Amino acid sequence: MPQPPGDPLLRMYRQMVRIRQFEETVSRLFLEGRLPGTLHLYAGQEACAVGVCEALKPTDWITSTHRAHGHAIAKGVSMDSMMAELFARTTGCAGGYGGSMHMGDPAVGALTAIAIVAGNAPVAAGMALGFRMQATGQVVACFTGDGALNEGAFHEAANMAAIWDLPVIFVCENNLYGASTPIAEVVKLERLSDRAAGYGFPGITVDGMDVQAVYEAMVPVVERARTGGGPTLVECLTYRYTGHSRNDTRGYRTRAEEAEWKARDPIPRLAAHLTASGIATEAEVAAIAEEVAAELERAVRFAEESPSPAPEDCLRHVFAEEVRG
Amino acid sequence: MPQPPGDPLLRMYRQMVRIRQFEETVSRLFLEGRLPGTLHLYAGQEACAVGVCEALKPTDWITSTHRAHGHAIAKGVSMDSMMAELFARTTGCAGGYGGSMHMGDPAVGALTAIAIVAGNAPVAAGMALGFRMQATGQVVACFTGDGALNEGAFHEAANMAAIWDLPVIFVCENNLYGASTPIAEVVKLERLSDRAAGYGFPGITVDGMDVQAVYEAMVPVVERARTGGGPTLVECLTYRYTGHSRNDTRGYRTRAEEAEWKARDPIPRLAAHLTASGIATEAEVAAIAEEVAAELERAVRFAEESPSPAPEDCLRHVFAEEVRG
Amino acid sequence: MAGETKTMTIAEALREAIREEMRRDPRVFCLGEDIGIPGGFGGAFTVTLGLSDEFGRQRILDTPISEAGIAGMAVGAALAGMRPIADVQYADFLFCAMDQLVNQAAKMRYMSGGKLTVPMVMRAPCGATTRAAQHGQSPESFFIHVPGLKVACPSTAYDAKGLLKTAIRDDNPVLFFEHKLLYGSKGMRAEVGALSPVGEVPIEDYTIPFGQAVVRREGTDVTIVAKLRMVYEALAAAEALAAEGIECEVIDPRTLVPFDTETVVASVAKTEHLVVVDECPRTGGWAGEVAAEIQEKAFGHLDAPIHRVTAPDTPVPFAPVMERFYVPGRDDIARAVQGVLQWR
Amino acid sequence: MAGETKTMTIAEALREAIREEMRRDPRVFCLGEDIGIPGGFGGAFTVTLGLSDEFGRQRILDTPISEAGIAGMAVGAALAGMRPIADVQYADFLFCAMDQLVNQAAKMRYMSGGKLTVPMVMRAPCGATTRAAQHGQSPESFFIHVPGLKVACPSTAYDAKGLLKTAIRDDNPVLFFEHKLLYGSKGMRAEVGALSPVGEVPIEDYTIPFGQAVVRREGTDVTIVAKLRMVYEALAAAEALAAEGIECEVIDPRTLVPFDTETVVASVAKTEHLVVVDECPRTGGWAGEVAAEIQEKAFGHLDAPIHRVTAPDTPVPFAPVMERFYVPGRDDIARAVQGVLQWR
Ligand SMILES: Cc1ncc(C[n+]2csc(CCOP(=O)(O)OP(=O)(O)O)c2C)c(N)n1
Ligand SMILES: Cc1ncc(C[n+]2csc(CCOP(=O)(O)OP(=O)(O)O)c2C)c(N)n1
Ligand SMILES: [Mg+2]
Ligand SMILES: [Mg+2]
Repeated sequence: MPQPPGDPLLRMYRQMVRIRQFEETVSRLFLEGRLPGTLHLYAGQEACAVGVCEALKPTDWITSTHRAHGHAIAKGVSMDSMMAELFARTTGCAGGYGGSMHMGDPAVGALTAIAIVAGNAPVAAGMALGFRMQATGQVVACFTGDGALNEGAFHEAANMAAIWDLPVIFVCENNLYGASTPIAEVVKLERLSDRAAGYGFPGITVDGMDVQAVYEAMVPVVERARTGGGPTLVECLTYRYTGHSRNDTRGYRTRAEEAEWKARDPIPRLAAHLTASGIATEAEVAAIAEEVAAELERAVRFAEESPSPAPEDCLRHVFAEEVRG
Repeated sequence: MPQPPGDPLLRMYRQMVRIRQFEETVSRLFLEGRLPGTLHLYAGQEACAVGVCEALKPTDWITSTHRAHGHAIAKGVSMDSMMAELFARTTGCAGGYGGSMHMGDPAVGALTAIAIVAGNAPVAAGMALGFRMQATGQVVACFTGDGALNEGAFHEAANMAAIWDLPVIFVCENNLYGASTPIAEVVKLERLSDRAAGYGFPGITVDGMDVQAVYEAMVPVVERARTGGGPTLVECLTYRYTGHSRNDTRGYRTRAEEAEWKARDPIPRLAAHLTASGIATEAEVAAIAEEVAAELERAVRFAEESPSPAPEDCLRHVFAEEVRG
Repeated sequence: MAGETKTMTIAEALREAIREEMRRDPRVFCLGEDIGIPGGFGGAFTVTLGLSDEFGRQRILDTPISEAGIAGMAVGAALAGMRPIADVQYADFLFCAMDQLVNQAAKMRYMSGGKLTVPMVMRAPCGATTRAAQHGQSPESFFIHVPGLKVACPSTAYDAKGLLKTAIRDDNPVLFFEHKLLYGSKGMRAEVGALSPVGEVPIEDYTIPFGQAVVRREGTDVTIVAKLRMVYEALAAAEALAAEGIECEVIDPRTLVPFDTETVVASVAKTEHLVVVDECPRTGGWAGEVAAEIQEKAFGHLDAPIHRVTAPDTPVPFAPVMERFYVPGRDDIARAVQGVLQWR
Repeated sequence: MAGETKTMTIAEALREAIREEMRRDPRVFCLGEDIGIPGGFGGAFTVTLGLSDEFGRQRILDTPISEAGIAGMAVGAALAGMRPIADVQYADFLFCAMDQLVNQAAKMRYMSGGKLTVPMVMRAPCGATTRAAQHGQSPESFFIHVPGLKVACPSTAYDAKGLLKTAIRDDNPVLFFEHKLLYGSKGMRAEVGALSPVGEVPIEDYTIPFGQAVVRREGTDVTIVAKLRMVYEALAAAEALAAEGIECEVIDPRTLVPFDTETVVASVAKTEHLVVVDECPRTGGWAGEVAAEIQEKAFGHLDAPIHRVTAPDTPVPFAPVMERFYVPGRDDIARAVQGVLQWR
């Protein structure tokens, strides 16, 4: 079980800090030209992944998207292996085959992320079906963006999850935009969670900048899924602080809007609560950031010191035979 | 304008009789081994196609499905050309290239039917977009079955129609089954029309065994679409009298259920109204059936006397060049 | 093979394969449209008929009309430890599920660096049967071009059972194509030619390894490679040509991925002539792949260019007279054989 | 060509083609994700940047993330008399729209017996660029196997503008593949080799007919057929080989459907050797189609088997070191050329 132990709120705080610092680190590394590929950063949305995963058991699963880093960290994928993946090393969580958009680790219940928007929805529902058929009691949290709700794959998955009461939770992180496109231009609903009614299961909308709110909303939803009550659509209202991917100058949104959302940053918000309620001192809270910074330094070193795959490793892992024989 | 003139109710009556007799005729021809391919018959659902098409202008369009005969007749495709199509003759409405599942005729606004379930939904929305961009004032009625609502293509089309207020009407003929599958097993809603709310447009449910009810429900819906009000999902509760396709012994439903629905047959129902309200005498009503029977005899003769395509005609009509040159 | 056998159609042989595998392994289950409804069809071509009586409706799972959902559910269930057998009613509908098959099923293992396994089967009935352009395609060729997918194409009842069992036990996603005119509906035997798709099938457990072609007929003059229904047309052509003193060797690859290049090369080394027969449209189809591969591997043996006999580059037409022109037949094959023998 | 020209990248040339066609014909419009949002990207690769300022957001129509919807809307709009230019952000997402492209766009005309016309363009950026398996595919080969679709593959700015205009004016559905590494982002020129994708493009109206290949380099020893980015790798290989006294003829087909077989056959008649280069995976890919076709049409001229240089049968890997192995390069091509010359 890879989640840090201790007080749930402290644990969630640490997880959010880990995600934030991971993103800041890889963003810097990318700008320095040390990382290949592209990045979709999660900074700003930490409360969503962390609140959701805190409500899951370690044996539960998540499925993720192109914006995978936060989900993976929250579910317990090691930052060493994630950093190594971004550096395209054999020690990466996908051995260098996947990169930023395919983060995950089956060992901790984080499915290798699927970067086809909503492509993970039928897969998540299928996993839930598989778990239900084997009566394992596991549930699956399927992370999607707001834009993903308009894909046919989401629709088919949601409907099938509904009719079979599958143990899957659709977590829609509504960060207001799909790439540059405001969600309000492409969905004619006040609340995305209202779409759930069209499938016959509940939808709720929560403050995705408040990790406690997300966690508390998730607990009964997970319980419901686990006990045969079926799926729920959980819309988390949130915001990504940086561009959609590298090279995005965010000309489609205002700096004022960004400032508004950043004023609700989930990390200081929880820090304030931790100190105000006496769960931790300011020093203890500050120490977390420092510990995480050190952890990230180690992760970068680990990644850099790890070997690259051989060119012809490209030919491996197409079929399963190789590892069986 | 190919619709029979005269009193709207009489016209609708005649159209329903034409569909019913067409289906009875081709069913017999098929059993006699005189028609190739397969058939999905429309008998029982006549009030849907006829009520919908009566509310459209001749310049409006419909898109249809594998169960295409009724829609095509209602929109004004000539029965001669439809019969010839079933006989695979060059005079067929698709020149013998399409057959039963691809009935239609652009000349009367009936798009060549699309037999991929829900495959017609994005196409219908796209036609509506095209008409709107050209400010032609035309609307599109997109016929689907109940089962079609679970396809991703329906979802994407419905959402796009919603956000752009497109002049398209989704007419869902809920005949309780998709092939052998009861709709109640595959949709967790009391009324399919409730799915519309998930897209932000209205959904209504009407008695699809009552052509007047369908027509009256459609009039404001068409008006709404034509004047920029956007799409509507119109669920018509109906029943197909025969099997899903040839070789279906209907073991998945009861004879009692069939009898119940047949008791509500839209044709005698309207006949009763016509005579009771003095619109037509019983003799006049009976004459319609006879005229239609004669029309069908002519259609069969026309088809049988029409030439077959040459084998190598198979190579034509792949690209548009041929007819431009 | 020793042991008891039973005369079966391909549909029956497939049903037995599924039944035996479901009995053997609780992780195996079926999902698809209209496959288990009581009083229903047992799938579009009766393959799963009666199985829900034995295994219940949870393991013969009727789905909504949602092909992307079906394929994706199969991927997910496979990842969760099950061994799903999904199906579409007509292979034409695979295009609705293409993202899940091409981008997810085929790639999950690779994208995870070998950590994930997706043991699933997707069954798909293919072939033209006077149902026109959207119910008559043979889309096998698309799937040989998807690294990470295996592709099986049985043409006999014996192969159907043995290959399907192998597919179910394979740890990779397998596309399993079944030809609609070979299922065994009555009257077909006469129509499809020399070899009957109804055959003796062991009632016990057996599997057929992927990647092993079968020589359906030995010959010395021309090699014909054909799959699915075309095997029978090729055999009929070979029969006719034998009367003229031309002896054709007819090879049925049985699986397209992996493909048994060796058997074909060995045959061409003997015959020096190759004709590839396929119901897929010509351009970009499987026949071209075989031609490209064999000309590269057996160039020195070839006495004439490899000839492809395929459907033309058109959609499938409805009119039977046009469809007969569209689908390659024994006469087309015989002409091609004569052509390569007379080449120069 | 006489007349004024301007130096343009491929992205710019495509933008000019769209701009000119939209000015010329009010029926032409664009739809896709993130193509017209004010302050946005102008599509995933800037091709439509600024066009919504001139034409408004109705004609540069931003869609939801709904690829099947986008393709289907294009089919429908085309049927209703418009001439849509749809796009997906990465060619990998075409699989989400496959039913609409394969079953509807390509077949509507045929299924209607020639009554319907579907004049639409579907643009798709392809090619591997260290974005791994779901953002780096080259799925052109799937679409050459769909009767009813045309397929264009420009490799220069001049061709990009001329071919896109032809595509827009064509009355059939056209798949238009653009290679991500050829759009013209800075630094690429050096990387992609001898010919720069930045080139002189007439500012006036011109079109390039489909089905006419271009000989990018004349040679007498070996013919190399290559498309998109591989044209530049082939030219670089030819350059290197020239130093060894081997003269390669490099042919860029420009459109895959229709394909200019004649130009290739004529070249092979001269060189007696053919190498086909393609970034698509090997099995079932376009290179195999070319090999199959040319061995049939030019067998008598060939002095060695046709050699395919393609991506291997794997998904696209992420690690740059593996990706470089995956994508065919000038060295692979040079080795293949030497191989066919030394064959026997
Ligand atoms: C099927 C598909 N279409 C388009 C894309 C390109 N794309 C990647 S992310 C993205 C926006 C996704 O928006 P949303 O679902 O809101 O997630 P967010 O990026 O905001 O987290 C798009 C269009 C894709 N990856 N897959
Ligand atoms: C994409 C797709 N999947 C499956 C089918 C096979 N099929 C044809 S009709 C049908 C049932 C359709 O049900 P519904 O939409 O309710 O229409 P109905 O037949 O009742 O008119 C099915 C599954 C198909 N034609 N297309
Ligand atoms: Mg978003
Ligand atoms: Mg129905």
